Amino acid sequence: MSKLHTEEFVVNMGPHHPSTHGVCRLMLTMDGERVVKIEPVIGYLHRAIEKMCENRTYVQCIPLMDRFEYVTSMSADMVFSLATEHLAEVEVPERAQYLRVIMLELNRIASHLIFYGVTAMDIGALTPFLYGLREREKIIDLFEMTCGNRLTYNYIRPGGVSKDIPPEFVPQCREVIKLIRSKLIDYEGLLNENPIWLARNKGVGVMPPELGISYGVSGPVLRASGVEYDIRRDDPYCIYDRFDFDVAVRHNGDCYDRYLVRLDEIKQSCRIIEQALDGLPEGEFKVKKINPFTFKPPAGETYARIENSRGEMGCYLVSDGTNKPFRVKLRGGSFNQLQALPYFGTGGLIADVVAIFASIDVILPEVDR
Amino acid sequence: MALIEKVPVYAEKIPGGSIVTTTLERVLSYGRATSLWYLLFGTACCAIELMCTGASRYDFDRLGMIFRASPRQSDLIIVAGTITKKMAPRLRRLYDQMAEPRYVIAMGGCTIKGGPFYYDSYAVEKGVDHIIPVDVHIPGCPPRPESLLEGCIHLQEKIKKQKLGDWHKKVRSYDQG
Amino acid sequence: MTRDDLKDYIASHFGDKLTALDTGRYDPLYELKAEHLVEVARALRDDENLKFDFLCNIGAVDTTEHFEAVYNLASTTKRLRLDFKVIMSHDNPEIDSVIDIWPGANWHEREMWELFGINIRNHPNLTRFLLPDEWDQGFPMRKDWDAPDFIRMPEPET
Amino acid sequence: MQTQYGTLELARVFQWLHDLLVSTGIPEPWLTVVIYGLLGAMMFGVLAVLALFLVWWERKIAGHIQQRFGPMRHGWHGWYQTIMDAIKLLQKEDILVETRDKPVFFWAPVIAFVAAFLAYIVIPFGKGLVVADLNVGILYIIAVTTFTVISLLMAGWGSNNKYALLGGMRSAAQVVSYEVPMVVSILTVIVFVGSLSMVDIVKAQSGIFVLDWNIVHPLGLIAFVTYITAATAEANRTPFDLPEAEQELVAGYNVEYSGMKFAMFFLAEFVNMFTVSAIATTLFLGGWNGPFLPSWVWFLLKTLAVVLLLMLFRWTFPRLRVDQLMEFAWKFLVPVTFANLILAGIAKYLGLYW
Repeated sequence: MSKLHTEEFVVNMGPHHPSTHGVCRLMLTMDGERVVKIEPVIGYLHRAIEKMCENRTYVQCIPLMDRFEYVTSMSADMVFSLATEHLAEVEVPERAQYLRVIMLELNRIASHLIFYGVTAMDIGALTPFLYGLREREKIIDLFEMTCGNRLTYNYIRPGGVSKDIPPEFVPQCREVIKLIRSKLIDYEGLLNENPIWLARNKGVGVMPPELGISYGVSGPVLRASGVEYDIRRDDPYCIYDRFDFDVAVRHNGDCYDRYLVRLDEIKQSCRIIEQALDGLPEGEFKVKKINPFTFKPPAGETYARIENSRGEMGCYLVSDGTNKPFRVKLRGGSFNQLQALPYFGTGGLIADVVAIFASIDVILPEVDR
Repeated sequence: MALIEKVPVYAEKIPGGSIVTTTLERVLSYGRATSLWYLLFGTACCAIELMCTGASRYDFDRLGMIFRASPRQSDLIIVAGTITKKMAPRLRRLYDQMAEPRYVIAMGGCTIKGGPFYYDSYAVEKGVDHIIPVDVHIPGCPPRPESLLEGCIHLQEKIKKQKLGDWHKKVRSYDQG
Repeated sequence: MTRDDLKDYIASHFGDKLTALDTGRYDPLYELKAEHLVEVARALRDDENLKFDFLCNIGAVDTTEHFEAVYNLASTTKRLRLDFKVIMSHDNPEIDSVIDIWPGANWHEREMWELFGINIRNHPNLTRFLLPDEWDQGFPMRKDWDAPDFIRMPEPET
Repeated sequence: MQTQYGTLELARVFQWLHDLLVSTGIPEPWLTVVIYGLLGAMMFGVLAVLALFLVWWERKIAGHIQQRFGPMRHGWHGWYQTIMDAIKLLQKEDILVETRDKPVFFWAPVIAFVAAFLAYIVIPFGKGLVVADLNVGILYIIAVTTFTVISLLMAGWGSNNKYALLGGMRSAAQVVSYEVPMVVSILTVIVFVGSLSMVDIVKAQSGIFVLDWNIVHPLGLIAFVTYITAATAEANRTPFDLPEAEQELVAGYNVEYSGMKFAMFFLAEFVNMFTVSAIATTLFLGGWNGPFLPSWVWFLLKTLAVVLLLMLFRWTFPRLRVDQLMEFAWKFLVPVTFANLILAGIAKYLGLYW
């Protein structure tokens, strides 16, 4: 009997789907349960942030940056302020640098905790989601204490930070770091050796390093494939060269390693925060002479990039001497990761696609801007 | 028209039937109000706040609201996040798929009038009420979990005061008007 | 290999094609003719001691007289960074695709085509993916673009 | 002829009821109809209330595991939350998709609902509290528990939706392949007890409080573990809840169902869970045997303990993939249960059981 003729059918995952983070539609061409082709359809969250930045002053662009990448919005403000400071050659005071590093690392931990919860929920375990968010609430309290808002902080601005930290921030921050370190042991106990978790994640969605680099994938996804490339150490911005931390690297590039790399990164971030808290100097937290309306960086262009929890986040800024940026081009880590997904995500079942999509931790505002 | 709808029509005819309809109405609307199953639908920053409200500190489940994945089984859609012009027809289709006594909470500035994306954005739908009838608007960008819970309680009060068959007129009038 | 050796290395090896633009910034910025793009890009990636294998970003800029496509490169092994730009005419901007050198450029170029109208030669799949499918109001990111329902922010009267 | 029951035994109530009905003098053929009709109605009432309680209990347990409260606002600790859910589901519009397969779509929830109640005819709730003490009790249960898979397949096919179809296929494969280890682990108990009737099985386990239960015997323990694993797969609960895996198939086979049809599926799932635990108690945990409390209280306590175990599974384990599910069933569970059965046979032959 000739080979049974099977017909492929297309299943739409999204744009409304419990496991897509936000609104991303994956058109899966399936042969029975096996996924043959993935075709991401994006654009459902394209809010034209770059066009809006062209009609706002530099300081007015910061709230837009918060909405550009809302899970780690501190890093979005940071990359725009870094680009503006490159152009205007503004020297940020020491205390502001330290505060920025503390806030960036706290935000990275919060983002990885959300990753931990959502990956577990996508693979079926609903409880780690609640545990992850419980720890994140402690970090949100720290942010709320300094910048007043839970999600869009508007804290890091060109020339420094918006407000100084209240006196009780440092002891409570040490408290939170101690709590996170102790809770990490529970998290690892819950999932790391869980046979079902291993069965669902080990050897699934392996991304070869060359494919990653050629597609511009960066961050934990690339480091899980064995490429030791971390912008905080290779191209240090701010004062990251003063802290000693090691880059979390794993070598077989599957979903399980991407999960482990992020847990290691939480530990490294705790180390950095502690060193920053010890070395926090006194002094100014903001350059006084930047007045939001008359701040005119000289004409020119620059590309600033930082290590976000989802890879390299870049901002290409062109200014023509007026108080409004002439052109802003933003680059998020998820943009390239989603572009590379069809090349290492196929071949498995529909459950694998969900596991791989959760492991690369894509969020949609970075992709659609 | 669910079959429970027809009961008050007959009950009115028998003498003293109106007592039955009012108590039945109160029980039915109380039932609708206390168990609002919301649809897992979040587009942007407000979705993260929706997740935090569902988590352990500010718990939705205390109000009897659990999330359902399929629009068929959910009777409340919390539009959390910016609705762009490309997403608008999808939101309308999702709303049409929900079973009849359905309610909408527009969460966040973007769903009320475009929020921070009102000026200079060519791709954002300025306000969700162009697409679907909205019951409760929650301002804030993103609104705090407490204000989201307050909005839900507000919606529950509104449902408790609803007469039977009210929600028919609302949707019909919206589509013609 | 620090920044200044990078400058001399580029000057010595790619002197004729990559002309340095003095912008007073510490990151070197170069200008490149459109026809040399693919050949120089391949050389930059395969050169032994440069190894620019990571394409960070392709940004399109619409200065009202001409279009610019700015390529930001980085090397994962050599800790180097390089940016160069290609100038195109304003009426019908056209550029070669660098997909076979850096496959990651696929979506960046597609976005450039969709939002700026810069035609990308031999790009495998130039279709719309950010704007709604029935979008017919031209290329929104251009400076001279306008639309009926496009509300601009009023100037603050300071 | 009347066996005497203890003071608090419910069976006395049923005896009194039986005598009352007989004394009314309804002619013979109609008397059994009335009696069994009344018993059916009572059984349906008890189980519906139990299902509502289980739904509420699951949400409270899930809440406390996840460091939150679960329903609180509606009644003390939200006790009438599920009743309100039922009232709301009554009012939901019944969406009938045009392209559905009309009879299949309609009958799927009905079969699911009926199948969930069929197994309770033979399950002894307490001393004398069994509807019909068939001497082929276990065989009847094994036959009946596979009914639910027909309803899942019909729901999957009837709603003409890709996700539902995938959910239906998965559930058919899963329940069929977990039927084998479940039956074989039940057989090991039959080998020990020697009779198929449920009442005899429970009687065989009466004696010293715990030591006489089947679970205490090493082979009985293995049979209990394999039975519980296969049973979670039968009841479609995590880690085997692939048919309605929210993340992958949106809502699996009940994607297209809304209002009362969905409520039927929802209640059927919880009644299934109770059935599976009730069978586990009668087979392994000594049914209604227990020192001081009346027999039906012991039965309820043990069954709710097993239900609690199933609920804890749901809120801790991630979900298996379809091929891993099949592999686990055929490559691991089936050989283990057959080996266990052979050992039980040898142990019985050598008299190594108590």
